[in-house]
Amino acid sequence: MAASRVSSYSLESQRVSLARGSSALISPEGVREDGRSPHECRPAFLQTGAVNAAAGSAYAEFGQTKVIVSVFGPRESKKAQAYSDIGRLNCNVSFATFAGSVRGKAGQSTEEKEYSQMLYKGLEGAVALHTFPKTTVDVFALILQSGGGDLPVVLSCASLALADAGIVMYDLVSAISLSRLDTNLLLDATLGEEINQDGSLMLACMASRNEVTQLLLTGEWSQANLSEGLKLCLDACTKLAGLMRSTLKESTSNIED
Amino acid sequence: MTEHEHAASVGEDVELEAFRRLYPLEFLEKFLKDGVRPDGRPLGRARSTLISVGSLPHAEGSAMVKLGNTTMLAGVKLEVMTPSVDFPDEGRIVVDFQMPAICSPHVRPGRQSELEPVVSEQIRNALSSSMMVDLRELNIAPGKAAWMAYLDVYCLDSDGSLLDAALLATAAALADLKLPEVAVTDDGKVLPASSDVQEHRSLKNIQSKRLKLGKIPMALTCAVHPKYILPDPTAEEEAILKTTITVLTDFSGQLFSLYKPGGEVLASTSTVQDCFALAKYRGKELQKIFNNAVIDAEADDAMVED
Amino acid sequence: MVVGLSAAERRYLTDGIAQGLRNDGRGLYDFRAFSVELAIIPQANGSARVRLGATDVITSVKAELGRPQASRPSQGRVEINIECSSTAAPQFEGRGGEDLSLELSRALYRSLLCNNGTGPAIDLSALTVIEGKLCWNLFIDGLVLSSDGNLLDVLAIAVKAALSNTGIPKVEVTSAAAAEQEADFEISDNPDDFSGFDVSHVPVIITLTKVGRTYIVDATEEEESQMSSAISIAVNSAGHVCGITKRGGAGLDPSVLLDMISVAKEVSKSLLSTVDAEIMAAESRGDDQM
Amino acid sequence: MIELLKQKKKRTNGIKHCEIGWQSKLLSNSTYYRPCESQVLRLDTTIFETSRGTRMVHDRPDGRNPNQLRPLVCARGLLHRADGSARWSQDNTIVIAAVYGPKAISGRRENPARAVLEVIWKPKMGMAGPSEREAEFILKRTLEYIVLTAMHPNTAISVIIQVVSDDGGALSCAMNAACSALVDAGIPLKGLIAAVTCAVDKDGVIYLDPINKEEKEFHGHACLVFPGKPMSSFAPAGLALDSEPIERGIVTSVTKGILSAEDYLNCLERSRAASVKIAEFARSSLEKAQRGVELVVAS
Amino acid sequence: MEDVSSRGLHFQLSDSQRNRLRKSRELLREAPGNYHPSAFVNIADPIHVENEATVLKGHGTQVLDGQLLATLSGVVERVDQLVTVKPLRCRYNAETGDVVVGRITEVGTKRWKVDINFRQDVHLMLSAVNLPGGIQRRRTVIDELNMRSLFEENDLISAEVQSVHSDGSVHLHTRSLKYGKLTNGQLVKVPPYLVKRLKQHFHNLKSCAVDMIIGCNGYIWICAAVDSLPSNPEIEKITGDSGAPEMDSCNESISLKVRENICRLANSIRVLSALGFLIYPDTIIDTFDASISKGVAIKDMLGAEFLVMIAEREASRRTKNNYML
Repeated sequence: MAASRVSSYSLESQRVSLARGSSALISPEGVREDGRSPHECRPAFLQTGAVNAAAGSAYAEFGQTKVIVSVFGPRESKKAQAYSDIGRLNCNVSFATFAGSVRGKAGQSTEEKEYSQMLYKGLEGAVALHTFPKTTVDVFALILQSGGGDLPVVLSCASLALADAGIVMYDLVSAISLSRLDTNLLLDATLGEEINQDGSLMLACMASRNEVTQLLLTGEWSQANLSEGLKLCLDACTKLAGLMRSTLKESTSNIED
Repeated sequence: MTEHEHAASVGEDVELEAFRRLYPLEFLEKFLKDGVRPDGRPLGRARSTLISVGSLPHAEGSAMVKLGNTTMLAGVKLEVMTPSVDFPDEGRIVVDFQMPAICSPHVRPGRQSELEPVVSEQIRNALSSSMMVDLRELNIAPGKAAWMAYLDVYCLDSDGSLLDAALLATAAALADLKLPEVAVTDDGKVLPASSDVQEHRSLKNIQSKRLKLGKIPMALTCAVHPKYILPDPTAEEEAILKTTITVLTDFSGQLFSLYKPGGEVLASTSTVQDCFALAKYRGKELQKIFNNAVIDAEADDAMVED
Repeated sequence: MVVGLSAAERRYLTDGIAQGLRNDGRGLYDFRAFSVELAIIPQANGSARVRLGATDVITSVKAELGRPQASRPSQGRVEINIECSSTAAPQFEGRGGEDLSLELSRALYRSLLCNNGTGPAIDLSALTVIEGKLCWNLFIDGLVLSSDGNLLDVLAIAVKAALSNTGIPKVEVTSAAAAEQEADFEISDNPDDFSGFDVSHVPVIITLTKVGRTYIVDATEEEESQMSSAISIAVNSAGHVCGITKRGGAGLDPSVLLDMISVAKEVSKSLLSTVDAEIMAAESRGDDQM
Repeated sequence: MIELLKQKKKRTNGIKHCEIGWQSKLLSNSTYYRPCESQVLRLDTTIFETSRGTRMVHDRPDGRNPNQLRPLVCARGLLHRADGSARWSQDNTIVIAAVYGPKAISGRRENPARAVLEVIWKPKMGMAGPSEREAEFILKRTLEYIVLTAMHPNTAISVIIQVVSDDGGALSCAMNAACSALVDAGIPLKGLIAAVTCAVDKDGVIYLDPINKEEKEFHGHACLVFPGKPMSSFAPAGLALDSEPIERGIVTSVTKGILSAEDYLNCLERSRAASVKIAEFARSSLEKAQRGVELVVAS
Repeated sequence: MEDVSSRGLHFQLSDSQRNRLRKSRELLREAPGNYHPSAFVNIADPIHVENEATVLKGHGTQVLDGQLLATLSGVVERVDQLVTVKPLRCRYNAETGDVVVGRITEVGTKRWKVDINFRQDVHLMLSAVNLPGGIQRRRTVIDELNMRSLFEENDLISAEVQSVHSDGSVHLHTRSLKYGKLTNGQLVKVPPYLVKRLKQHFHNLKSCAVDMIIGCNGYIWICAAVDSLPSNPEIEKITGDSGAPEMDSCNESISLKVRENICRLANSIRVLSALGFLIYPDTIIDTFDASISKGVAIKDMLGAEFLVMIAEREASRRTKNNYML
């Protein structure tokens, strides 16, 4: 069949429409495109037990970002590893082909690999690996729809799924991202804001232990902006952790009913 | 409950679970003898079925189907292609069934599940034999441009009867698919309708539209036991009985295809006929659910347009 | 990189760090001595080799003409790709080094260019030749020849050195073409017709590795094997933080984090001046040879 | 049956020491099926009775009547390296199947209760795509029906299917080839299978063993697999009450295109009859081969 | 001349440093005790012998078309009729009786596998170690199960080569109280050809309160002196408490002063190895003393200036000896 793709029509149009000046994304009164104030998070919806076949799972929706995470195990490790008396955490993140504005390709992209690494690093410190020696816990995430702040949503959702699977953890990991547009700090940025940002900050922490498990910063930051950004993220993480806690509580009370 | 009784019931639970694991077939047969299935439904009934369309704003058409625990999410992404010389006024639909690692403990990331190509092929067959979509509907400018629809069905939760759920999601996503309004130049370049018209003199606008659908295919998988036929089996039932027959029909019960890939139990003619009958009954049931879901979505559409 | 240390060695090493004396005699915030060589790959537009202890990396910069992305018509593109050679460690053979390579490439990219490719470190608009039509794309490739810890910091120095060594040929546009057509151009083949690259904004990366309760700068592979967590902080000459990447599992108290950032800023001052001095020295050596 | 097969395995091992070139072996083990009068359900007229009444029958490109199979050839033991192999051809559709195993496997796939079957389908040219993957799945599930996997726990049996040329009905040809190859490898089976493909035109006329052109032209076609010989072990005792001859139930059914329920049931009936012929042929070719072995051993 | 680069270290020299180093190297080359340049052969170089037929063709030689050729790059050595080529750089070649420092790589049934920088990992049999308590008895199944409590993966041990077998496998033993698990110190690796076999490989540097084991395999262990620590193996021997010195719990007792000494010694060895000087206790202590007398900070010992200084020092020492002769 001689069918060949001429152009990806949606690609050009979407990208061009997203690249705008920072002025378009935040009004002088400090209102963002979607009506939020700069330090306001997107409406979040969390739910555990989204996938029945998994040992534990969670679904998270932060604005337009939608993510499912399944946890399997602890189960026998895939390949023979060197002698080790702690368990292994195996993380994998993938995008659905329709997650973005342009159709993705099957097969693991570098972005998926990087996200998988980041997910691992964010969770590693929170999971009590010594409680499942010689076995593996698999954490698999599927991003159904990418709408900005994908990684932090995956991280929070994954820690919920781990809790749902009954994996021993020191604390829940909550994560949030922040975009800097000029000197404006926009908490929990959308995709449009992320594309135009001058700097970004992603923070994952164990809120009740007051420990940062993952931190990612890009762009040039002054000390003042940096301190403020960190504080904003920490506060937001604490709030998010509260929401995650109540989600877990609800799910257990549902079972009792 | 006293503590003692509680302990006893826990003991029973453990025993039951052990029986279920050690003698799965006997466990199942005990239920079937009483005319119920382990999840509590009567022998001949399918699980509750939910269809919702338009759940993915990035996709031009999308649908989510829940069949008991089995969950499917289908999304259609459109791209512009040059039609083949043989069929200058036809577009293409490329169907792919995906089982990401999240859906089942048996799937590993990076390794294709055995079922992925099987279900993909069956959906493709069903689409082509039912002629649900006339590919000429995807035409933009004959010989120059046509829509290529990438239809990806993701299994989000795998609990048996994957083909049934996946085919339903495929059909619903195609029913939800809305071809966007575009403008076409003389040489077949396709531009978003909103783009600057002054620059290109010979622009022809093509209105946004939904596809006209022909017969809508559906599938009913039946797990076969020498004595019983279990429509819409769960993953556990599929694993225990090891034999399934999938009947592909349209909603009116008109048969397209009968699919039985091996298995431990032979299918006699009467078994086959029983499966046909079950599929016919199921077709009526599904038609209602399908129409409600799709019509609801279209009504929403109309409201937005008003 | 698996460094097998016995329990006693681990204890000795961490105790030493707690006492402020590391196994090679360094204090907590001392960098190992490093050397820079420039222009070691003649066919690249710029290249450098940096050796720090037994860590040995090569970076090269290649510039190619291309079309700018539709979303950013007035900017060139930069790609960074690091490869871990199996000469560095046997476990890098085949696909073994892929994870580390990706981690290093992405960490460098983020420090230099933010994550959407509009970095403060490299002036991307300076790469434009004709807006919307022609620009230079930079391909920065790094090769880890041998590894004894602190790869990211060394790679950052090597990238900075290679960029300072990079010359971009002058392009002469012969016909100012209309909107729709391709532009005609000529690349000057006069070897003196190069424009250099401003690297003053390119940051250095300081990785603070936390071993026990203390954190150290420029950890060797042995020391890295004992880390509980590590933070790589990119700091530019203005003293601004340009990127942070955390590695290692254990959590960090936010106040410790802020402490680490200020230590990194302090260390970066001396490191930046040493790097500049080493690059200058390497340049002068190169000139002598010519 | 199983004992017989085991004996055969021993004997084949014996024959390998006799250094018979594979060409001569090919001849000695090949059985040709010539569609003579006695073996084909031939109808005298081109008028075909269907349940919808009397219909005209299309002329078939190769001059066969609708109920006629193509000539079958089966050769076994033609690959030296494989534990068992068979070449099955239906005129221009030729498939070679090779069987390796039971051999040791390790890791996740290992099953302590039974042998693991794996099927690899190699198309005539190019890479295996999703339709080949599907064929592998169908073949695997079908062969699992006959292979007594419980006899070799913790092992793997791999079946490799190489399509040499495909002029319609490659799937059923591969089924037959794989079955013969399993016999050749001396793997314990609970019985044989026979696969038939048939096509249906718009009027409901059924054509056995269609060639490629017919598969494309006709309304729909089905590949049906039946157990090779009525055997009591196939029929669970509970179903003996059923009026139908249950032992001829379907092992596998794969259809393409549109088949109405009525067409499908007609196909079923027609292929069931044809499968008896194929099973007879397979069995006779097996027996002939066995006699050949006996001769060699005797001399 | 190139910069000096050796395993684990790279020294970038300034022009003047480079000249100084070159000069001292030339001096060293002419110093006595060195091989005559003609003694060096490269691979496939002919080796001159008086009578082809009578010589015994040893390691590193081959006969091709009636000519004796070298198969290694190195120095020709003749002992009576035997002609061998001794390679300049090679892996450690184990010989019975060598004192080595090794790292456990694997705990198997009835034996440990040990890395001693040899061609292959060598074996330490359970029957070749001292059991806790020091009693001589048959090894039981219980002992087999408790092997990891004696030595586990990555542990460093000192041991002696018990036997070298014809198939290339090597067995160690630790059946003496001086051998066993190593604690309270650090390991420095040097090329094994820089270490010569001596009468004594265990050294107690009293002035620094440091013990040093120079393994013939190029692994050198420097640790806080055992006698400065509370558990003395001599006492244990009498009481029969524990055969193998168990010192895990004693790490904290290392004072900063001792740690500095260990570091300084380790860096002395690193410098010597970078220069390709033979490593004897004398040369190590000499370098150690030099660094103190010149007031060089420990971390600066790995700098180019100190390296050149040590090279010059060695050159002048050897030439002085020459005059004295």
